[in-house]
Amino acid sequence: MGILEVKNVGKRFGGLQALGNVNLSVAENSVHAIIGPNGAGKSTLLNCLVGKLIPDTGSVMFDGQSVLGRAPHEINQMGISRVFQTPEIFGDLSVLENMMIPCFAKRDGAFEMNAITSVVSQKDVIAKAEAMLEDMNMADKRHMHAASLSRGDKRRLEIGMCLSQEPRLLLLDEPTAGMARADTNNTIDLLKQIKQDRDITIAIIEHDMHVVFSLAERITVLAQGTPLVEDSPENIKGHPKVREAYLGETAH
Amino acid sequence: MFALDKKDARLLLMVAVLTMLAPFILNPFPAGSEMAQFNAGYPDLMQRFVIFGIFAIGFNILFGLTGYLSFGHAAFLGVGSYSAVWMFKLLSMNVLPAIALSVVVAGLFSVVIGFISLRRSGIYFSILTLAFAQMSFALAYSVLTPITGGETGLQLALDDPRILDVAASATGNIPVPGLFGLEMRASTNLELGPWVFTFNVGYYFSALIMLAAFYLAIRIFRSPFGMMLRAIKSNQQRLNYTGLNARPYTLAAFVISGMYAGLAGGLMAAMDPLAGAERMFWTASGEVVLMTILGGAGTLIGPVLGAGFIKYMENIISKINESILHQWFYWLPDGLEDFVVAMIYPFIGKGWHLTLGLLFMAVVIFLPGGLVEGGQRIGRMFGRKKSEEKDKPSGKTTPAE
Amino acid sequence: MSKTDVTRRGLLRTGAVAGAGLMVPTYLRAGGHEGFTNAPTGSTVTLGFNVPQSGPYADEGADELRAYELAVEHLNGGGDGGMLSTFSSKALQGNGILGKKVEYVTGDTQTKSDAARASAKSMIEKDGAVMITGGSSSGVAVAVQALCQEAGVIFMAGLTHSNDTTGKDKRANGFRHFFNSYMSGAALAPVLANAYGTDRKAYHLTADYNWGYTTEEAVKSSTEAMGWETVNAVKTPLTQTDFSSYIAPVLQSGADVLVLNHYGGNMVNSLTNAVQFGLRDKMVNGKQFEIVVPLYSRLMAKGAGANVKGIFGSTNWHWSLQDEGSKAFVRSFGTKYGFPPSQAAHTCYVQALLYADAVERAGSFNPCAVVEALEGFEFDGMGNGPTLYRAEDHQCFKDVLVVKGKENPTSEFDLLEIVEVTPVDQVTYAPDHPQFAGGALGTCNPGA
Amino acid sequence: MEAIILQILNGLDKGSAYALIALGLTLIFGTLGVVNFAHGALFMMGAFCAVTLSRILTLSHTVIDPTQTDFLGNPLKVQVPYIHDIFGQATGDAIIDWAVPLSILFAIPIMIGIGVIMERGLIRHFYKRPHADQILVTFGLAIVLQEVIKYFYGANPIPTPSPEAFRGSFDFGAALGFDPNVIIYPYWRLVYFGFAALVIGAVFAFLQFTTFGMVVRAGMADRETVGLLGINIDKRFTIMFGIAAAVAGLAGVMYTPINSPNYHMGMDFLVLSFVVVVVGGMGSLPGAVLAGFLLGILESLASMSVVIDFIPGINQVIIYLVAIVILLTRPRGLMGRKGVMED
Repeated sequence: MGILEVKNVGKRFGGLQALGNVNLSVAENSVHAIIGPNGAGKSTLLNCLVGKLIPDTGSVMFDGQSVLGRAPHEINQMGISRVFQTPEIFGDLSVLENMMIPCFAKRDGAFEMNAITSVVSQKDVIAKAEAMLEDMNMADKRHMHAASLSRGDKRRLEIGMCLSQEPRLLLLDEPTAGMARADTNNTIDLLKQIKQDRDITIAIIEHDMHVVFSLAERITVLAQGTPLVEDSPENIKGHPKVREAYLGETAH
Repeated sequence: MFALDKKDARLLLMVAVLTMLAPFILNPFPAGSEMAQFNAGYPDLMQRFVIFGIFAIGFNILFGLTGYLSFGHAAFLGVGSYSAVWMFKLLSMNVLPAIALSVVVAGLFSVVIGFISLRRSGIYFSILTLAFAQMSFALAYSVLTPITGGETGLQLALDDPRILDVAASATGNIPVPGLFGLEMRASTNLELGPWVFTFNVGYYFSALIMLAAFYLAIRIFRSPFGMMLRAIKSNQQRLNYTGLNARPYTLAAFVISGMYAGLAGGLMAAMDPLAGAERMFWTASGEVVLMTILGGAGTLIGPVLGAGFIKYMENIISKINESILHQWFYWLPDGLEDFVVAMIYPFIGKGWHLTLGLLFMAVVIFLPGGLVEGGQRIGRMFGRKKSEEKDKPSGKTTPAE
Repeated sequence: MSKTDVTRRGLLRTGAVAGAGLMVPTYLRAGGHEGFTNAPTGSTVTLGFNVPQSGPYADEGADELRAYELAVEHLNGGGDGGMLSTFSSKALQGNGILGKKVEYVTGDTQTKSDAARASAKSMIEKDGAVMITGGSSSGVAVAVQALCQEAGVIFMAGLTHSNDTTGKDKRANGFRHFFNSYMSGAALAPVLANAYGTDRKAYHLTADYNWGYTTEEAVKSSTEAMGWETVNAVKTPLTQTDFSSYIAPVLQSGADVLVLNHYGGNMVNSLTNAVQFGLRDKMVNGKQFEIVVPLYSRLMAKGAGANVKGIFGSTNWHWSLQDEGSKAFVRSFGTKYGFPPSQAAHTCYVQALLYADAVERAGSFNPCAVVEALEGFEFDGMGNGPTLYRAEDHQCFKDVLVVKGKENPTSEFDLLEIVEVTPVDQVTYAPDHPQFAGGALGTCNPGA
Repeated sequence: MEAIILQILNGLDKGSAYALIALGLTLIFGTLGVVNFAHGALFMMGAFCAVTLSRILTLSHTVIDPTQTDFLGNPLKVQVPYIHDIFGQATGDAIIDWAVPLSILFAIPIMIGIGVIMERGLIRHFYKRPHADQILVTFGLAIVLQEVIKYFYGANPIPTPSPEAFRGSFDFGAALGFDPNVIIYPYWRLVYFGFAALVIGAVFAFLQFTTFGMVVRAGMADRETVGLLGINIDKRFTIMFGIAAAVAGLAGVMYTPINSPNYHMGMDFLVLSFVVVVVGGMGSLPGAVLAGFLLGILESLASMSVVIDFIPGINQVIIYLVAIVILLTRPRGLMGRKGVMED
């Protein structure tokens, strides 16, 4: 029984069957990659997991509870954090403030009207945020405007923000898309470090086979909205069906 | 001071000093001199400066922080005024219950309107708020005349019940609003040579309330709640995926700013006990939007400056007429005098709207951050190093003051 | 230098210089020497002219302002003296008021009660105005009148036609020279009965606010008294610009007269729309369909253009009146500005003179003295024949004009022709008439 | 029944004015992403094109008529239009009579010119600025434009009648077999409706069937991609702004006989047209047209006296009420696209 159980999930957009009949099980404390060619339904599946879309059929269970019909912030509160393809951070806020917001969310829940709380009672939150920035090697940038960070730093910040909520499942949507090789390798190292330091499950949707094979312990291949095969990286590499449907096309 | 950091405390202190000394600052010209036309230090205008300052400060809590552009905030101002006048009519001429009721009623209205309107965002939200305000105006002006006084506005009468107070004063007139016997309209003059300075009870009462409102706004801006609101403006998606629900925050901001508007409305009625429906017309809502943007949305002091700027234009420029111009330029040769007057004439008096429109355009073209940015540029010109302050480890980057 | 120049520039300049040394405006509740607000202490006295300068009534406001400037000129002894020579009271000498030179300040009411009060307040608090006058709508008049009552200055209403101004919202410090809804109805009804017969079915379109209500009520009750039947009365929003959906159903209702209880832009649009629908070409119940506009103004007639031809309405005054006062006024106004004055200009001019005269007769600027001098004051020579300022409600009683849109206008000002001058007796009512019920005058308030 | 037919007719006519203004507003918004608060002012400028032309046509010289006197008793000065001297009295009067339709020709180049100058001189600098700045600057411009018009033409409405031939009304009722005089409709309003339909059709056809239109539509959907194709989209957008200004201006020209134009007529329409655009859905041209007609018809139906008697004040608020209901049931208006102006 995995921490995330996807059963018979299907989703149609008008005439297009985006997801056929997806079954997926992500084991606790594993790194699970979902790969597939463009249009295979990876993003749709992800959106079904975080409450942005509601599937037409099937169920999505996280740690024994259904996530369907819950708002994104409620699913997040259950312990699922999401990293976006293009980093979604608070561009108008400073780096430190970016980090403080998830810390507040963790401390106060979905809504707290701490409207005139003084600087003093924020101290624990600031301390936690500062510590996380240290972990991310970003402490020196804490007063920068988040929008002015480099792409790689934005990604680190976003991952850090997700981690400071202490999630049980971290969803990464093509975390290295559009990155230079060096940044990509840094991100891989960061993710490896994270896995090493914490008890956390990571589900990763990725295009880049280098990233997938460096990180993943288990791989699901999605094609035309249905899972083609699920196996360990070693087996996937040599799988004939996968080669045919996916690896052949992308020439990796 | 007051649990504010140094920079904010300095700002608050500066505003406090300016408002307390306003009767001097706004009357720089000797009474009766040619330039006395530009004096703004008379009670009514000073009251308007601070009251519209409160209105704009409140509006900025919603618009400046969350980015939700309400186009119907004047409705709360109007509702506040009506509540206050009704309190004067029914209960007593003491301003405290009247103002309390206006804040409460405006708060209730904003809960309802906010709850519905905040289901949408962007321009759809703006139009929803506009629709509610326009409905309030249209109904108040027409079918609700028994409650609102309609065209002529809701006013006091000699036969009002006023159960805790007298119906008519000793001289047979309608009593005036006051604070435990201290009449809001009471003034004292200080004559220093040719200068005359007026100190008005109502102004100081409003100014103290404005300072409290301003202080509260600073606290809100600097609080975690304020940070959440800025986060909503910045990236609502990320906020949701951080386990936070934006709706209660925006609704809270909406209600707070609605209550500020109600407070402003109540104060307006306390200074001048008549509430007209035009207070709720869309142009009145547009005015507070313009005040905020003109001053600098999202900054603390900007909205107050914007409010002062527009009210000054409305009350001072509109009163300059042709004969005053001739008075100013009488020293020029006759032909030249007429020419100069003819050149300026379209921009003053009945042309004050034209000047206002041109200034809007000029400010937004040349000072994208509003008047506050203008102030900062001047500040930089004089070599004050702002960057130093920005880097101090206060734990926050604050929007420009 | 011509005399006009003296008043416009020279005097004001002198006033200002003198003011710098001597005159310090006394503020509300502050200058207690004379026992009333803004008691003039120097050689000048300041009046506040509060007229719409922006918004839809700006042109009317401009005309009011012209009249006030003319009045100030005449009061200070400039120009040809205008109505000073025809006015039955001879207290005014052309040397200002009580020997003090008249100065004035202007403000913009924007035709909004809030803005009007702000502007009036600044005149009282900043400029030391001892009297406020002007305005072009009842909402503004009522609001400013209440303010003046509180502040302890006199308010001489400009154009305000709603019954409420001297009805439920009357104030001791406020005076209205203009006529009102009731008088319009009372004057119009007999003329209408005469022209269109007593067996008519009327359809009212009414502006959905106080003035509209009182006008509808007045016209309805006086025409019904003549035997007319009211088929329907529909309220239209103030902000309406296209009245087609209100006018289209009129014919279906079986009505044969349409009464437009609209003013200003509303009236221009509704009348234009009604004519566009060809209502006036129709025959209903075997009778020619007719349109009536209870309150006319020349500026509205100008806005509606040819559509006003042959349409009945009432007006306070018209420049074609041939009495000596009107002729004198038209002459000085026309000479100075090149066109004849409007009824708003007339009322404002007269109000300024009446105030000055009352002060002169009372011997004091004290509002209570002025009120006493104006209450029950009978005068003549200001147009409209013998006139009474009634003490009970501060309403002027005088002849009312019934007019009709002229078929062949000779100029853009010659749009209305007088059909009948309704004598004052016919439009007089008891102070406690139901249309004016409620409210109390209170007592005069001198302020400080 | 007849009453309802009548009000639907009325609504179509009102709706065509709303639709025309909303169409121009949406063109500007959809192509340029600019919230143009000066659009109402463009409508007003169009109306004053008609006023100006009729002023030009009636430019007069003065002839003293000693048989009549003016208000001061002097001999009357009669104004004789120059056009009488040129074409003779009958033709001259006919030309003056047709001033409003003639103004269409006059207004098109002027309005396109105003639009292009506005876009090049002001609006283009605001593409990348926040919507709040766009609102402030265009609102400022709207005030300036209307004050300039007020300075030259005064605040009072100026009558601008339709040609003699279009006065009076057509009896639909009689034509359809109802009682006469029951469903009547002014000729000029029929002209207005037809004209609006024509303009709306022309705009759609232009966008649908010309390459220019296709590029603009592509630009509306994705500006960057079109820019990458090497197409100078900015120039086309300038022209679109000119066209939108002309559409607003023509709506104004043809509206003058319905309501005498005044300097603030643009502001009167501004709020309403924004409501129409938003109810239709930001950025959707068909939505704007549909919402225009829908609101026009509902407004007319709500002004029936039976309806007002049933719900007092409904005629005051109907448009806003409908807007609220539609926006709550359809998040992006009737036909709005996702992600447009939602943040």
